Amino acid sequence: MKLNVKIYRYKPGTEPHYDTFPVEVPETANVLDALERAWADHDMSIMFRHACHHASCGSCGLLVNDQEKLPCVTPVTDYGEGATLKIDPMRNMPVITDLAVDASVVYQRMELIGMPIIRNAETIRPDKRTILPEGLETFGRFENCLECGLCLSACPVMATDPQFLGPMTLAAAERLLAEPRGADVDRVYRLVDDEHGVWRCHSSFECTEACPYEVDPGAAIMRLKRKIGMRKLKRFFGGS
Amino acid sequence: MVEKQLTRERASSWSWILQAFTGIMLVVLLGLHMVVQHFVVTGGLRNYQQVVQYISNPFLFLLEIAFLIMVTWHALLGVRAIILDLGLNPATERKVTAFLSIVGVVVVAYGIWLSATIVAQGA
Amino acid sequence: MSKKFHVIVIGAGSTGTATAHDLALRGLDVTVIERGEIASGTTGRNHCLLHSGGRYAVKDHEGAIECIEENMILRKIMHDVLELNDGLFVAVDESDLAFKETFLAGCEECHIPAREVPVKRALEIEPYLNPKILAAVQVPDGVFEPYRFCLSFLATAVKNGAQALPYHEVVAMKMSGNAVAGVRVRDYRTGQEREIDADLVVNAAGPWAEHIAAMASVDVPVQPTPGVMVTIAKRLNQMVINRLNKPADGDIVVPQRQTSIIGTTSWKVENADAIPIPQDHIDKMLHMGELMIPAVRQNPIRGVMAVARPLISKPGTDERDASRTFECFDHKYDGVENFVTISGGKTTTARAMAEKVSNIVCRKLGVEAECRTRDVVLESYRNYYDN
Amino acid sequence: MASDVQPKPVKRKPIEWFNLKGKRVGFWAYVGMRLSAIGLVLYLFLHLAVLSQLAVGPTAWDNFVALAKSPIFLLLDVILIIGILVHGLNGIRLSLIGFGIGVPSHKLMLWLAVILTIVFSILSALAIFSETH
Repeated sequence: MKLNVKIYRYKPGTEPHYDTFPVEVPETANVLDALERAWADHDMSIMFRHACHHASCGSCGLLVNDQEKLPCVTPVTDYGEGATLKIDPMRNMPVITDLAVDASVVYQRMELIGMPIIRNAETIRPDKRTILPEGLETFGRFENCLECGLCLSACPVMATDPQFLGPMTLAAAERLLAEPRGADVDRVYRLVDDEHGVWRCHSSFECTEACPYEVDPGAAIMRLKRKIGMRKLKRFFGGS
Repeated sequence: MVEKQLTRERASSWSWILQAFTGIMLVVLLGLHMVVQHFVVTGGLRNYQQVVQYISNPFLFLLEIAFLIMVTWHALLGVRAIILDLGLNPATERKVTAFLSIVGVVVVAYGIWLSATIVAQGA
Repeated sequence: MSKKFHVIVIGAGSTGTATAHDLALRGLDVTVIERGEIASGTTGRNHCLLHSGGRYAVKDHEGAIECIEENMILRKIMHDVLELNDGLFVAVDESDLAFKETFLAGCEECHIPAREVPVKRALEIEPYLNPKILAAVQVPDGVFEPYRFCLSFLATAVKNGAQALPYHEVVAMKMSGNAVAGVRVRDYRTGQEREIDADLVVNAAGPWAEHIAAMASVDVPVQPTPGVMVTIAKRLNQMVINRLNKPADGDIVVPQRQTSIIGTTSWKVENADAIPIPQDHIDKMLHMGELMIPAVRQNPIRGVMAVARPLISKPGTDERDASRTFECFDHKYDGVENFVTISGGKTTTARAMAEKVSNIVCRKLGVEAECRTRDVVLESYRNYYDN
Repeated sequence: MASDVQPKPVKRKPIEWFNLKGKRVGFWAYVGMRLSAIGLVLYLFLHLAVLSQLAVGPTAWDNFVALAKSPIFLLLDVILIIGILVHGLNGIRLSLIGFGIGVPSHKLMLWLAVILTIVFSILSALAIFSETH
């Protein structure tokens, strides 16, 4: 399958521009494979972040035709034979060079909430029971959130307010409140119940559209609003 | 950054709840505002005399004042939300809140004064 | 120590980052150079399997013992990037079943805690397993997240004073007579080149180690040997499911997050950059995976990846027989001083590889410092950026 | 990372929320909400200012009412009603999902709001323009 990739190029101190490269990839390829072909066949100075190529590390997030995508799991067939893919770095993060962004805000905000990456794995048995092998107390698995930052890139509030905690952060808080794993729940409530926390969200659901891994930050924020709202109202009307 | 987030003065989260509450109230009050203005006085508020007659009704007077308070609150809270979206520093944010609060009080006072003046002229 | 030695580590995969951590802990001044993102080479596109050693328990005792030791150490020092659900070796056919006793004996010899699980029980634990399996053996396999695995090591190294230079490629060795005196790097952020001096250079470039070594006119027998992995868009197993037999193509299904990853194949390439993925390898993975977990056919493919492992090539061996353990090359035996290559191995044994190469580095520099990486708990991967 | 080369900082223009590049339907609802909000706030202040004519006296007010019956003013009335419908209906939707009600069908509710806005806009336009004759 033949494609053109139109890649955003930027070196500090110079004007950004686009370079377009023709590439040929198999039908089974993802956008990241196309990008890697452009890098290997045309210009090895193209810098882009990538590691796992199977939606686990969350490092490769970028914009394809202005929409937030995780290119390692975005099939080239989504765009069709002969298409030109315009590739830009994520929004709302400083650009180091080309497509590589400084994503430090992602880990800093996740660390602020303190959600551990390991959670209890849901059962995969049809009867919803969990049967464990000898020696194990629980099945664990990595959280759905890849910490890719695509939701921070897509969020229109992040585009104007750097203090906004962001969809990913709020979704992590919601997960932590649902499964605290020993965390200080009051601290998490204090963090997110803030003008620049959950209440800054204007419900555009761009985060949900951008999320590559079923985190659905938009819905998580709504659950969080409800949780906090109910807690506030309860306290206001004399509950505890 | 982490510390800054944690130690920041707690801003009220009531704004969203109030925005939703006043919003829902407005749906009701705006409906009444429109309906009563068109139907309580036959043919709607067409001339000065009809307006005076309308606002001189104590129930409608209170209704209009309640509507004014709700709409002012909702509007200014909305303006505040748009401004806070710009990610200002906390000191500026407090100034914005103070300024908009004053605007709100002035608007409501003006509304009450205006209504009272009209009622007085009609009497 | 009168002088603080500066060591450059080329490559920020699992070996490079673990080596940087080890050397930084021993008080050396370390700079890690990586041409792209951390773990953007072999380690990143890893199978994510934290080996129990079971896979090598019959044919490669040395490798198996290394695995189980490192597995236990990583459980202690790396808290946040491991899914520890153990693994099962399952017998699908009669030949697998015949292998069982050999396997159990091998595990015992290598001190790998292995216990047979009744088939009925195994099917209760793993409902998607092929109901026709004939036997199942539980071993302490695990799953890691390769990118964060490297970031944990690097975060700790940076906390101990190391410097990380991603987006920098080594383009030449700086030589002083027959000794390496540093490297010439291209900073891809600016396109400019500069020299960085060092007392010693560690080549941890994985399948690209041969290319780096050639810059100092030495030869390293690394054979880039890619493998294809197919990720299924549903988590079909909680434990790692292995085929109870000799290592072969498609003998493992590793669960991770909400997916299951089938691996892997093995073939040789010349160039390790951007490896084309052969369709027949994808088909083979699905076919072999299906024998253990039939549901792999009923679920969509989330992604397909391939990357070259850096196997140490010995002339005349098949790629499955090439050593999976690692080797250190002190290039003074090739006539070049202050230059060491570490290659081969597995991510699971990255710490052991780092220990061995760091021992050589310290001996060469005359630094007396014990390896402490067995006990020092690593920083959270999230702290990589907080420096 | 070596700090001699600084990354390109994020430029946060105040109007960045209006960047429509690559945005999807939920974003349009947000932009619609905000634009109608700004319009309605302006209208509110205008309306209050105009009402001051009532304090001036009967003639001033009746003159204004005559002006308000011109077709251009009636068109502005229709635009006002569209703004109120957009803001009100979407506002109800946002309140519901904000309290966790109907979150999975937020898009469905949006389309419902759009349809109701169109229907009521047409009805009110017909009512307003027929009333004058």
